Amino acid sequence: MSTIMIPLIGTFFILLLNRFSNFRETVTLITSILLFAAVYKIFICVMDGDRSELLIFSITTGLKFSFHVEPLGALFALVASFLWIVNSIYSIGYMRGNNEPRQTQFYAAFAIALSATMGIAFSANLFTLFVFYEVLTLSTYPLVAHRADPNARIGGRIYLIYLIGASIVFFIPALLWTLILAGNLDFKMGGIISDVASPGTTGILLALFVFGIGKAALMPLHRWLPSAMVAPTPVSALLHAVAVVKAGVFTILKVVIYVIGSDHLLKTGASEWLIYLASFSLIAASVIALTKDNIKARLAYSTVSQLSYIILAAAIATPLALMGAAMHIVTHAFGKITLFFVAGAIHTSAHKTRVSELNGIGLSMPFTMLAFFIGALSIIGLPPLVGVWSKLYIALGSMEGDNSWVIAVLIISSLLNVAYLMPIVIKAFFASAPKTETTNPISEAPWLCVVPLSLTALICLILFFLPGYFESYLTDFLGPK
Amino acid sequence: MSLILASINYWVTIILMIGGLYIVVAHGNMVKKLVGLSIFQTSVYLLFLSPGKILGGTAPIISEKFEVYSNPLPHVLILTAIVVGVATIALGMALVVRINEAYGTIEDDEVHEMEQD
Amino acid sequence: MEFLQEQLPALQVVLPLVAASLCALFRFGYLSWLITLSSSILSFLVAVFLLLRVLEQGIISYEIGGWSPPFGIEYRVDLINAFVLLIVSGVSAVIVPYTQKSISARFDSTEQSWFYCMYLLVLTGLLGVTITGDAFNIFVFLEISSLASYAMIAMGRDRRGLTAAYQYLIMGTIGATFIVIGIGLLWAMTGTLNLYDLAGRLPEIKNTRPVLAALAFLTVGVSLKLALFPLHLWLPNAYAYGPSVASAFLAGTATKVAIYLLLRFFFTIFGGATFFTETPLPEILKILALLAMFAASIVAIFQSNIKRMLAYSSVAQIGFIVLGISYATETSLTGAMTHMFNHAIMKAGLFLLLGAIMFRLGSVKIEALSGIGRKMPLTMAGFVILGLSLIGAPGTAGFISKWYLGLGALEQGEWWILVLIVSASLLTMIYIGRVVEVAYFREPTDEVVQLKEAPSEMLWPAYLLIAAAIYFGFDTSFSADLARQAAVLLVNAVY
Amino acid sequence: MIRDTIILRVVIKLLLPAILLFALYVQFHGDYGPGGGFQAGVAAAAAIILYGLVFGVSAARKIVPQKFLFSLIPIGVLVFSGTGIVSWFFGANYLDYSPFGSDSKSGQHLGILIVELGVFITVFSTMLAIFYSFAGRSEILSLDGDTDK
Amino acid sequence: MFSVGLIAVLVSLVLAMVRAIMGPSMFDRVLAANSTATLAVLSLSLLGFVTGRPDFLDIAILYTLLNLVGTIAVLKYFHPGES
Amino acid sequence: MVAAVIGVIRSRNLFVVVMLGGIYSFLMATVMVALDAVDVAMTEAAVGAGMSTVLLLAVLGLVKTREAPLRHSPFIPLLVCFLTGAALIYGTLSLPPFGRQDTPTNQHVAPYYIKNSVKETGSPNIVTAVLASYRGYDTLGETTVIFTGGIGVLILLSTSRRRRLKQSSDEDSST
Amino acid sequence: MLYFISSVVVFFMFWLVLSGHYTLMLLAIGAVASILVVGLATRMAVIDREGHPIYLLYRAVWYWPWLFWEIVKSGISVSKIILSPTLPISPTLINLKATQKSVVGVVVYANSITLTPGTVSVEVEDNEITVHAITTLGAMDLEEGKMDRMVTKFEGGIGT
Amino acid sequence: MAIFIDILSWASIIIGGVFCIIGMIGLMRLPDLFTRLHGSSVTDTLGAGFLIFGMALQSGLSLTTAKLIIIFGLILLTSPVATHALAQAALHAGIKPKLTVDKTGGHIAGED
Ligand code: NA
Ligand code: NA
Repeated sequence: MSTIMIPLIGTFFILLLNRFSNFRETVTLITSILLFAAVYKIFICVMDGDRSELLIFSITTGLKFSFHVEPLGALFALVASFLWIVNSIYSIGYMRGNNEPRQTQFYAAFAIALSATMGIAFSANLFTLFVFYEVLTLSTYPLVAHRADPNARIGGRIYLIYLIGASIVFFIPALLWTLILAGNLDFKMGGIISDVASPGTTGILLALFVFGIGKAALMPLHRWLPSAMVAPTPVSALLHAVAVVKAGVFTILKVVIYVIGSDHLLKTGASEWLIYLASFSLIAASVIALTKDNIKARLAYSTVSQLSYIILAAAIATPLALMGAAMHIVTHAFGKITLFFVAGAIHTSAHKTRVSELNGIGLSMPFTMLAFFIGALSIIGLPPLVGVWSKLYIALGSMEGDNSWVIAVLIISSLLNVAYLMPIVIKAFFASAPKTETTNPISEAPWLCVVPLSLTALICLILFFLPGYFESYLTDFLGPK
Repeated sequence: MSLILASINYWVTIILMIGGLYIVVAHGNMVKKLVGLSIFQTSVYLLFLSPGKILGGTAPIISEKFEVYSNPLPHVLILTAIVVGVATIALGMALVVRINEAYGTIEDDEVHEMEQD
Repeated sequence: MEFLQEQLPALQVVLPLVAASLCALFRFGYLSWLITLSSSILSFLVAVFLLLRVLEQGIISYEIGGWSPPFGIEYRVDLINAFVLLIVSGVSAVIVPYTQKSISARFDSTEQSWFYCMYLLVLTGLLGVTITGDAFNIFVFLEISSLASYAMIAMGRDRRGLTAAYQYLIMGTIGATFIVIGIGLLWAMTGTLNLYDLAGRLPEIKNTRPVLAALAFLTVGVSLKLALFPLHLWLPNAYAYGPSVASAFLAGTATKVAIYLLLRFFFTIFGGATFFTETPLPEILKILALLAMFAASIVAIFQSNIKRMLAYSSVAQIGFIVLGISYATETSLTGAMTHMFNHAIMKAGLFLLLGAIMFRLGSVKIEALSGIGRKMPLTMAGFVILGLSLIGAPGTAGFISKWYLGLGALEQGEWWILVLIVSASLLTMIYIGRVVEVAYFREPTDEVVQLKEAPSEMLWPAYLLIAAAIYFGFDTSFSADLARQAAVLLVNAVY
Repeated sequence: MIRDTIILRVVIKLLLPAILLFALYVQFHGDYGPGGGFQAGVAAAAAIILYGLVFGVSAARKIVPQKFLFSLIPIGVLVFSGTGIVSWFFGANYLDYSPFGSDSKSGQHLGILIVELGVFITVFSTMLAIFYSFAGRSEILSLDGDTDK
Repeated sequence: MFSVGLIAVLVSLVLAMVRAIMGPSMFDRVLAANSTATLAVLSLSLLGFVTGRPDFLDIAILYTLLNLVGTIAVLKYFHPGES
Repeated sequence: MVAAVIGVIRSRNLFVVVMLGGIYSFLMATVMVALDAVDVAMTEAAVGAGMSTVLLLAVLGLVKTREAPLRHSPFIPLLVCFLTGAALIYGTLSLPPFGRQDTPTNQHVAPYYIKNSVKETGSPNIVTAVLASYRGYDTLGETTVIFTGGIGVLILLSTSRRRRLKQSSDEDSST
Repeated sequence: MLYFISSVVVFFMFWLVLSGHYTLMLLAIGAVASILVVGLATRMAVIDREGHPIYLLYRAVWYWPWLFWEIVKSGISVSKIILSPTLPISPTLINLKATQKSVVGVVVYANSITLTPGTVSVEVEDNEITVHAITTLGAMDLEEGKMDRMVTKFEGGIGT
Repeated sequence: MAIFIDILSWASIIIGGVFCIIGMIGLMRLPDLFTRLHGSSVTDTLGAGFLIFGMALQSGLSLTTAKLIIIFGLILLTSPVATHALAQAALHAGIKPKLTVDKTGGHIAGED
């Protein structure tokens, strides 16, 4: 199980190197590749049933600092590490393009964030997860406030207060309560409080967890995500589309499966209220996204709504729904990162940030906009793209749990997705470019940006054809009970 | 005579304490506060000494002429308390002198105002 | 060697006392520093050996002057005061190497030796109060440490240090006199001054009026020394305008000994569960603690002088500890004592770092610090880590103690207290955040631009504390577990 | 305020040695009557202070120089704590005077005497040092001429 | 027998105290303080005789000396301006 | 004695306060003799009347001797005093009766001292015996207190004048 | 040197009178103390002809009783004045010539004046003393110089 | 013989007490500072004298008597000095005594 340690050590190694060398980009790349390889090895072991655990040390009876490997964690780590490679390439291009200040601090924080993500993926109990969860928040804070101008500071401040605040005010009490109820905080299939907690307590506990994990950006607590858009695009891309928010929903999934136990939820129906809230958050976020003219803001709200899909599936808690949720983590990751890369590319080459300015940009930036089109389709969930499967499974899952009205919600939201994504595509390709642009034509983004976004778009396409592969991987551990 | 002495003692202790404390809390002059502080401390001495006194007993110095002696323990404690009190007051006085040189006044309120700017 | 083992309790206090006298005798700056350094380290070692002996043999009783208690004065060391001795002497041993640089820069040779003399006398006083088993002896040694700290604060660079010292003297003396009144009433009712002889005699006269009044006077007196919320007015100025070394040392030790006194009186002498919990005192303390946690934190947020901010933060953290005491259960007491331990480390470290900034920049106003994150990276990095520990972020010592305090509250089913604890930590995050934001996310002013990093001899002691703050976040065998054993002793009023 | 009248000078010269002797009497008769280190220390200091008041602080400083006085303050405490350390050498607990003499009673008696001497030294030197600081300061200020006297 | 003398002295003490508190000028108070001191010494001695421990005269001696020190200190440091 | 305290409260001329302080501490010494506390009386007379009067006067030589009139309302101080006083009255009311030998105060530790002090320490004055030997450590602490106070005063007052002048310029102005 | 020895003797006597217990150790301490004190006093230039007027002692035997008698007489007269309802006082200020040769003599004279109730020596300069008397009559008596002669005689004329 | 001494000491103590009170009454009744000086000297000399004499009689030829004599000697030495210093200080502070007759013609010793 030393493989678990490699990524963490690797990350810290980057931290040191970054400080001194000026070829830090290449170092970041090498480390990300190394990390991906290590995680891939774990992924393979997990495939053939390896569930070993590694205890670092225990503070007192209830608190242990330990890791273990399970399919969901491995999957999440795999996606995160893969996208880190892609993002590293992209950020080299972006950073060079916009000559952002203090890049060493940027990459160092990035590396720590990734090691924290690994920590979250592989933590064996709520306490270890909580530690890395906090480290992730703290390491991403300098990234958000990277530009050090006033609104970057305000954005950073809101980011910190929401996340740390939510985790302190709700997460810690939830931890404490669980510890008292269950005597320990370890993840165990089928939950550790299933026999101890009454429906009422389970409901409140779930609420504490859901609101405690600010990173899942559930509706009332979502404000930090759009305001964090002040950060440079590679930051918003990787962290907000992949690592940070995914860590949030990943944690919720872990809590639902390993702490409270999906069967227990079904039996007690304690997550009924969450279904309604998630659905509302789903639709409301999409509507707001519609109104947003700034590309990154629109994508941000789109993320909020997509995350609610996963929370919704978790709330439904039927095996199929949970499988859908896990799959949606992957599909949304690839889809949304492509869109963010495109937004970044547009910003680098065309210095445009608003949707209304995008008329005819497709002509001058064909590849970028094509990738945008593919990504958008995957988010919406149309057939040739992988997004469709995850939404399908969530729909099947909802039927399984006899709240089939959820399907209607899914359809409405998909329509809304179309409403706020497709106009951009149409405007880019079919509207004529405004006069001023003919004088200084917009060139395509640097290849360093275009290649990664095309790659991620391509993956959305490829994964579409491997649903069976997904299914077999997840079923053996989720498996219909 | 003894009964009066008994109640007087405790009442005097209480009056002295309230008087001393009042001076410290109410008055602004730093020197006055220190004097009040020493009076407040003196009230404690009576609190310790009165229970120690035995009517008909004499001072705790052994001599053939007497057998009944008052309790020597409070005397030891109060001797220490007096000395500690003076050390504190002396230090307080030194502080007052330095404050007077630094601020030109030893009135609480005036010093407070000067500290605001 | 065996003889020396027996004499450890006396050695603990005599060592710094003799050292202080030598400093005042020779009045040569560097020599005094050497004397202070060696005696601090030695007294720390003595504390360690004492702790080991207590763990081995249980409670040690030492008769001073060879007279058996209650006729002579007795030193009695059990797990509780061994633990506090460790904190006090540990923090002092760490701070001494730090002092050389800043003190020699400001004072001439005689004044330096007098400063070290005062430093050692505060140490002597605090150790004396912690280790003694005699009520009046507590008062005497409390006055030694108080007088020495008044003098030390008055040596601050800023003239406001004088008024701060004066206010501290007035309130401190009133506090001490209240304590004496308390002791007097107890003596008048029992005739003895030995704490444990007293504890044996109290149950029969438990709810007579003088005993209750004594409890009240003692509590108010110690709260004054402790700067518990309504009686904390002297602390902010004292820590802000005194020399940074003094603030670091006092913040790390003085309030802790006052807390020890509360614990000792409430649990060991007044019988904890049998008496203390029956009086309305726990409720009052809980309210005061919560007030302290919130009011002080809020005020801290609006401070422009960071040292004052940390001073208010101390008042708030003391609120946390007293909250733990007010529950009087094993877990909450463990939380209180662990927080005492952790807070000593954190706050001493923070003040040392501020001292380094003061040494370089000459000011600790929050605006003056903009952009300092890059110019003094190690100092500010240390500040962030300790700030996190103060908030109670996981992976630091602060988390452990807040965890136990929270657990303690929850065990009593008072989950709303948990929410208060948690939101108070949130307030802590805000004022720490303010500093971090100014330090890292603002353009450096021209003074800050040509700043150099703090000198190494000021940094490594601070980093020793920072390492401790992190280490005790993970391995709590010395902090929380010891505290737990001590808490067991307290709850069952074992002596 | 007082002009240096001859009456004061003559009488003080007469009284000073008497006060000092009385102070020493009080010091060594602590065992048999009221008195001891503290009272004697204050009395002796009062004598020198009287001399200082009448003949001026600088004159008093010639009698008991400031530097010497500052060293005296810790010496008293060292005498006292030293006695305790001596008990260690005799293998007894701290401040146990019993082994000092042939039998424990004479040992205690001697111990008490030495300890009281330590107290006398510190009390005397501290009280005098405090007087020097306060009185000395008013003279420095008056030399500066910035006080209204 | 001595108690009679003691009472007489105490009466005079009270009278002296009145002057001490009322005394218009500063000097009246110093005078009253001096008289109080002498009377005090006498009362101490008488008290010693009343309680049968006449060997406590040391306190009286000490007090006489200190009173002189005090009086001279007052006169030395007194600012005429603000009497 | 109570009259003296009231005089101190009322009068604004600090000299008067000092004079009354002297008389007050002497009367306290007399009361102490009445309570058989002979050593204490001597100390109070020596320290209270002698030293603090001289020190106070030395200070008045340096400081303005008029007290400024009272500014803020005396309500809070009265409240504080009232509460403390009430607590003290509550506490002292049922203390053991005055002057009786059979109270625990005088039965528990004191008899041992009275019986054995001459035998064990050879000093007829029990107070000196207890002070120097039985509770010798308290006296060591007390001597250390004087030592601390003394050095504290020296730190403040006898430091070189350079420091004194620098002290007056406010820290913030000299960044 | 003579003064040194005589003072030591006088102070040792003083010690004996004070100390009630004559054990060997205390006597030894007494002797040491006296020498110490006198040593310090000489350092203070206090022990000299003026500071230690031992030579006056044998003449004091007859001067002091006379002075007591004077004090009693004038004390009674002042008491009468104080007790009488009309308070017959006639405060007078006069200057007197002091015929004493040595400073100690003048001091004895001034003190004797102050000691006797009814008259107070208010100011002393070399040989001139300003006296405040409660009654003009008292001032007149003083002016006769009876006391001045007595003191000069007491002084024994060997003054330096 | 013993009775005679008792009566004598009784008498002198009473006389002493009376003189003390007279002195203090003087302190109260006399109009200005300088006249009050005389009142206080009555107490200091006669009052103290007789009281101490009475006490000395009671303790006979013993150490206590010696101490009593020392105390009386001290009083006789310190009281006039203090009174004189006080009078002189008052004079210099500008407090004019109320005089019916002033033979000094405004010239105080030492001022030319
Ligand atoms: Na006359
Ligand atoms: Na006269």
